Amino acid sequence: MAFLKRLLLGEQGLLVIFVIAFAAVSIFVPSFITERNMLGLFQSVVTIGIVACTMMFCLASRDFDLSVGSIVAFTGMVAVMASNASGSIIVGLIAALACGTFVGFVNGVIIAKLKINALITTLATMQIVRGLALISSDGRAVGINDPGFYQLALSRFLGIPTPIWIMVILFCVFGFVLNRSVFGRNTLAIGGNPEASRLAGVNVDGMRIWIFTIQGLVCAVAGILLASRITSGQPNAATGLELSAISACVLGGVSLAGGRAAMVGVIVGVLILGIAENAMNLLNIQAFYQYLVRGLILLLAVLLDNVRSTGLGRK
Amino acid sequence: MAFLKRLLLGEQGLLVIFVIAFAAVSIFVPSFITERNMLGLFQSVVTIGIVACTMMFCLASRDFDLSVGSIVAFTGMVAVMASNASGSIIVGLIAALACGTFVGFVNGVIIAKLKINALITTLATMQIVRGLALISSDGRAVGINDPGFYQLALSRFLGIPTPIWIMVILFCVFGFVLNRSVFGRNTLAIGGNPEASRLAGVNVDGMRIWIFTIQGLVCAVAGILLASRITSGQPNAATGLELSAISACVLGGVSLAGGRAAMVGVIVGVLILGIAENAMNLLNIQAFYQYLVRGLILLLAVLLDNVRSTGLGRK
Amino acid sequence: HAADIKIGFVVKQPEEPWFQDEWKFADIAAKEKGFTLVKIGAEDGEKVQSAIDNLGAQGAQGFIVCTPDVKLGPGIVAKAEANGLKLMTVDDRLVNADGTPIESVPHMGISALKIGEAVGTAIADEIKKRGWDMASVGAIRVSYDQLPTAVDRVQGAITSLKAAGFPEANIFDAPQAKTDTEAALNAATVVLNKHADVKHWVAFGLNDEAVLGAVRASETVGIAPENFIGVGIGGADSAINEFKKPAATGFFGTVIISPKRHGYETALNMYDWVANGKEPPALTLTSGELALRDTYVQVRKSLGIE
Amino acid sequence: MVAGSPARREDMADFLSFSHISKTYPGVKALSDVSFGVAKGSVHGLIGENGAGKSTLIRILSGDTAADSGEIAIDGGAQNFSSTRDAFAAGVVVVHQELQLVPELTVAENLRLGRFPNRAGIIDFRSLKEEVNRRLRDIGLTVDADTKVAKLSLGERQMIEIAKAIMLDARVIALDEPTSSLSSQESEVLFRIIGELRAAGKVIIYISHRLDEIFRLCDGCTVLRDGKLAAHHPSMAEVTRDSLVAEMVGREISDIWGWRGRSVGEVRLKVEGITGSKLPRPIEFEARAGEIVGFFGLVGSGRSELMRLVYGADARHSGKVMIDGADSSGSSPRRSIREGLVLCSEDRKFDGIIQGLSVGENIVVSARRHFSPFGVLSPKREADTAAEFIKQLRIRTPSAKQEIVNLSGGNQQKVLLARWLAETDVKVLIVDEPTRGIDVGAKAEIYELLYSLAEKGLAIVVVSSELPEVMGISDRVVVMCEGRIAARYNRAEFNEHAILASALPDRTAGEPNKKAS
Ligand SMILES: Nc1ncnc2c1ncn2[C@@H]1O[C@H](COP(=O)(O)OP(=O)(O)OP(=O)(O)O)[C@@H](O)[C@H]1O
Ligand SMILES: Nc1ncnc2c1ncn2[C@@H]1O[C@H](COP(=O)(O)OP(=O)(O)OP(=O)(O)O)[C@@H](O)[C@H]1O
Ligand SMILES: [Mg+2]
Ligand SMILES: [Mg+2]
Repeated sequence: MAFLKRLLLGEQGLLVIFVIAFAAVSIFVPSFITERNMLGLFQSVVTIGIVACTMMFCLASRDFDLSVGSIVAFTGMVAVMASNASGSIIVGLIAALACGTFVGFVNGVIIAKLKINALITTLATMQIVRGLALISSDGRAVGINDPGFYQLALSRFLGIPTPIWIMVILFCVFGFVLNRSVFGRNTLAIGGNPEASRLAGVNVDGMRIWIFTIQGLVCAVAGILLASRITSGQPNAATGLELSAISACVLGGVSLAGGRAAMVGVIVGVLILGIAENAMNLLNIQAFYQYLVRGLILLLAVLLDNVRSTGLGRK
Repeated sequence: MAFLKRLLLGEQGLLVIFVIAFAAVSIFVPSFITERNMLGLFQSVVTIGIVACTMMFCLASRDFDLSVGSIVAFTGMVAVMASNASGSIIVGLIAALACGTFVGFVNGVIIAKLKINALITTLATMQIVRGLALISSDGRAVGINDPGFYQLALSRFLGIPTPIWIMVILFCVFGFVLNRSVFGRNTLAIGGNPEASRLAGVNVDGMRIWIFTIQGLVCAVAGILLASRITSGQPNAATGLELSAISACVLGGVSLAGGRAAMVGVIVGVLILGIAENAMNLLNIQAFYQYLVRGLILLLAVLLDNVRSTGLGRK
Repeated sequence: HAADIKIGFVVKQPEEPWFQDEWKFADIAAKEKGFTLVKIGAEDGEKVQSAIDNLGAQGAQGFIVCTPDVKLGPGIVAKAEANGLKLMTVDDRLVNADGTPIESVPHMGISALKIGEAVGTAIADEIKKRGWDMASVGAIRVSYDQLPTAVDRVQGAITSLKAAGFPEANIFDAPQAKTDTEAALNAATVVLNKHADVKHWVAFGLNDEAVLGAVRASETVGIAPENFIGVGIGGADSAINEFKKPAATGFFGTVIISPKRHGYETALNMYDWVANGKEPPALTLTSGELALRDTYVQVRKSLGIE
Repeated sequence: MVAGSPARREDMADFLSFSHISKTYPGVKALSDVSFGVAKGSVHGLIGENGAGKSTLIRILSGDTAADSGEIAIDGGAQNFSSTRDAFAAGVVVVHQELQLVPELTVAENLRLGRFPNRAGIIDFRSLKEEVNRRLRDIGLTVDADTKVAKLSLGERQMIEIAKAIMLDARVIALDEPTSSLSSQESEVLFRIIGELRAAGKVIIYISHRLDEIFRLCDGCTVLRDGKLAAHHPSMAEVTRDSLVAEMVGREISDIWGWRGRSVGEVRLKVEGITGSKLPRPIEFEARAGEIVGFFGLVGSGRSELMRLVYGADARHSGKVMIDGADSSGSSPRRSIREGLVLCSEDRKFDGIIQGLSVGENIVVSARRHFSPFGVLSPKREADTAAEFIKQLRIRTPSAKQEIVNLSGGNQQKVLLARWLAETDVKVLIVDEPTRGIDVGAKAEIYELLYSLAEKGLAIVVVSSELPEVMGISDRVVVMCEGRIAARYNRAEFNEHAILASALPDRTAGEPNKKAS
């Protein structure tokens, strides 16, 4: 009993709760724990998982990014269109990464240097970038000429599709950066107290610009993979991604008041959202009831984590 | 020159900038400043204007409400369905107001008492309430049997449609509450320094519950008016309303960090959004470019206000 | 005096290629006749109301609307009257509170149920042609029940599939969280994995993008194109891109609905009504046409697209 | 001067009594079995080392936190406060150690927050303003009731906080280090008010690390040590300064300043003609290797502003800062740190501690760049550094992983000092109110630390509002008044009256050309 309590309330409590929930779903939802379904599940969370990595940094530094969905759609379009125009996939990829990075950089500069509220700035760029995606394609999906592009998403390594590998690598990289690098710790410091961090020699403006720029770059990676998976650039893709990514982060214990974040938490958050969706479809829950269930799961997950932290005396 | 500077940088600077922008639009956009268009413009901002009133309180107390759009849709459905079922419009209205208030109350209790993050809580109730709206109507719009219901929106007083009157009344009421009442000042205090407010004996939990409850009630008013205007209850109505209402508030100088709010600012914010939309349609700007323009206007408006505050040495 | 004539064209989803095309063809009519066309996107009931006010304020004489919801009927009719605007509907027909169509408003459209039936028939025919055993074929219903049109379309497909002897128990629901390809892909993947033993699959849904998602899902789980029949609705670029791919995919065909008549003819009719007082026919129904990999070029030509 | 004679003691029963109060936080026993009583109409001192549990006791009294066990009784009746509202209702108000004001509201609104004069929920602004202006005049504060608190200086805010407490008609008033950000002048005002309150029969609990204040004000005092009651003195007659110190820290401290002579070297910091938005008049000063320069002045005299300009925390309008003869760009704190100039700022809550991070993180936040090759941390070095300073400064924390907000005020201050002591290659160290809220024992250690740093050749600038401290530890004193330097004194010329006189703005004597306006 005491052991159980220690386990649940300990550092890794969220993980333990998650493992229990996962086991429950595996038992009660038929054909959930098959290899095919697991691969499908992981593939379905690739976009949100990748974007959540950098969203975590953004939230931890007390900022907000609503433009991620638009950037994903836009860079997907750019990848496809530049590949088609140049005949080279590499050129397409570079163009997409460059565009994503640029949009992120602009976000960062406006927020850090012009001191405009991040919510409004990214709400504005969200619209502008979506507009660009629509304008550049005249609102239509753009097909990929070179079938080699599909291979990005279809190719496998050790039986696991490349997008999943990329997501896992990004999880590791950003987990390392958060916990083991000056950049990561400074991000948390900025979130905790921006003014004190500045006086302690942290380049707050520079950090914020970097965070948004990397966010843009990572969104471009997600955009490219998405375009490859759906074999076309679609200007309407990834709407609402921002709220999903933020939810995943908050579920994973990232504080919106800044200063608190953990990669394991975010991964768990991403998986909770993915599993909920997956299990509901496996259980054939009617679309309208899925809204209810999704809402309840969100509440329940945060509530559980809350009970845990309170028991821990953290708050 | 000095006079101009004083005017622009003064307390009412936002208003002055707005008046100048308004004059410019009146001159350059044909048939903008006609009585019909003005009435149309005001009617088009009724929903967001009404919701922004209480959203202002919510943001000023350092909270967040994403569920407003769903509540508006849901209460609209309830008003129509209860009217149809009971044959009495009054019963329908009361049912809708009760439902809205209840949802808001639940939001408030979860946030204040269970200490769950407002963003996640309202994201969850946003889904749950939208799900309820869809389930209760099987995803289809519900028509109004009694044509008397339309009169809520069509009737006029002194030549001005009732919904506009209601919006204006709510502006006055909430402006007064914010500046002149204990409730309003306590709201700002909670946002400005929750800890200090608690220690000063402000009932912080109670205040938060009240704020969300009133938000729910006011959303119900907006939902009823909307249902009456569009002569049916629509489960998909008012999606994205939360972001528009928050934008309007932030444009109007409400600080997302809490503690700062002004009714005049919010009204100006609401009008800026409405006028932008209206003028773009009058100018026949293509749909995709409207995204760009909308984004740029948002940025520009906040930037201007920022330059103003900096010039004022406020920040 | 054509230059004085101003006609509005209000659509529910301005980002959708379908409505872009309608607008494009309406623009051609405007250019031919020399009137002004005002294009407004209105995603919900509230936006429609303000769009109509806006048109009234601009001094338009009439407008064509594809409403976000047919139940908005009485409101739109009243608003149009209040602004003194002539009203025609396209694609979706307005209904009264009790659900009966508002006959007084001229309409040009295509029944969602009918398009769906065309999809179902096309799939059933192809199943027979490929010699599959209906009882062992799985069907993916990519659904988006929040949208009434989507419900009607897939309902139509199911009706004609069942009529052709397709067992209802083999139809599996894949609810999209949003109407884009990725959401359909994720939902369809779950269905395919849940029924890993089924060899032959068919898929239908709200539009081309939804069916595309199912096709992509079949590819990721390794179902060969010859074992998959997906039939979409729309026939815009998403589908054409699929047909242009060097090798055939599971995206078998699409029911093309022509935005040309819907855009061009309605605009012309409205112009005639305003300029010459010639009232348009109360109801015009157009039809969709099935296009396959080999035939889509001719079909598009015959429908006047391109 | 305290008004009136020591309180009459007609009622010898304790008006306010604590019995067997215990409180445990995870890893910390903040209070264990504390019992004592205070009589009506008296001022009672509460003293002890940093982290001894003084603030915790006061928080329990105010209903902010609940004790694990034990009981508080007022006027014989047991009280069980579950919120600060209950405490108000029972006539208890507390001025907390950390300022509890809402910056966006006006002075008047802050003063009556939670208790606005209203009719049916509508605030009566006229009477609010009248009442507040009258009260402010009473306590000698010249701020307008309609000013936003955000615009006030720290000292002014502290006075507002005190005013907030005395505006309530309380029976028990507890003041937690009220003078820590007040100048001596303002402190006088406070002492006068406390005298009046005592005469009116209130019970006042007074927490301070300044023992002279305790002796001057208090009728009795209680010493806490490690959460336990170390001594209780109903009357001050029997205690001496040294005995109190011994009770607090468990050893004798004979000379708290312990100043010792040093050889002074080359000029390390030279500031020339510096101006900024709040300091329009150019200012120059310098500090040499091995020298400790004290900056004294009244609240709002501009010392903190000046140091922020030197550090690059605020934008300079003009002027130069030279470090070891080289022009320092001073464009940002980051650059200054790299050039060997560091500033430990005065407002620990606003721009000092980084909330949400641990004690260890707060210590190494700046210094870690020295042992993070390619931006990759070395957790061991960080842990070692943190442990070293926790030990050296005797920071009371269960572990380096404890969140900084859970530390007592004085211990937070020590963490901030540790942050800058951990920096290597420092040439100039500026500390703004370094001993604010720090206990006597720790103060002596910090002074000792400053001397040893100076002996290593650092130039040290100490800003302080405590005149004895400035005179006790500085080699040279610079006095600021109304945004300019009013006077400079060498250690040989130190004279309390002269220094105070030059800090006062409108003095007629000693200065021939009296400053206009
Ligand atoms: N919320 C908390 N969580 C954990 N520990 C706490 C908390 N609050 C106080 N403590 C611990 O309780 C002890 C007593 O703290 P307290 O603030 O009462 O000290 P203090 O006597 O006021 O010291 P100072 O003179 O530095 O203000 C300290 O060790 C502190 O770290
Ligand atoms: N946030 C602020 N906004 C406006 N004025 C301020 C602010 N902070 C300080 N001031 C003003 O700037 C002047 C200089 O204040 P500063 O804090 O530098 O003085 P100081 O000598 O360090 O005194 P203190 O002991 O209060 O820190 C004062 O007149 C003060 O009122
Ligand atoms: Mg304390
Ligand atoms: Mg100072």
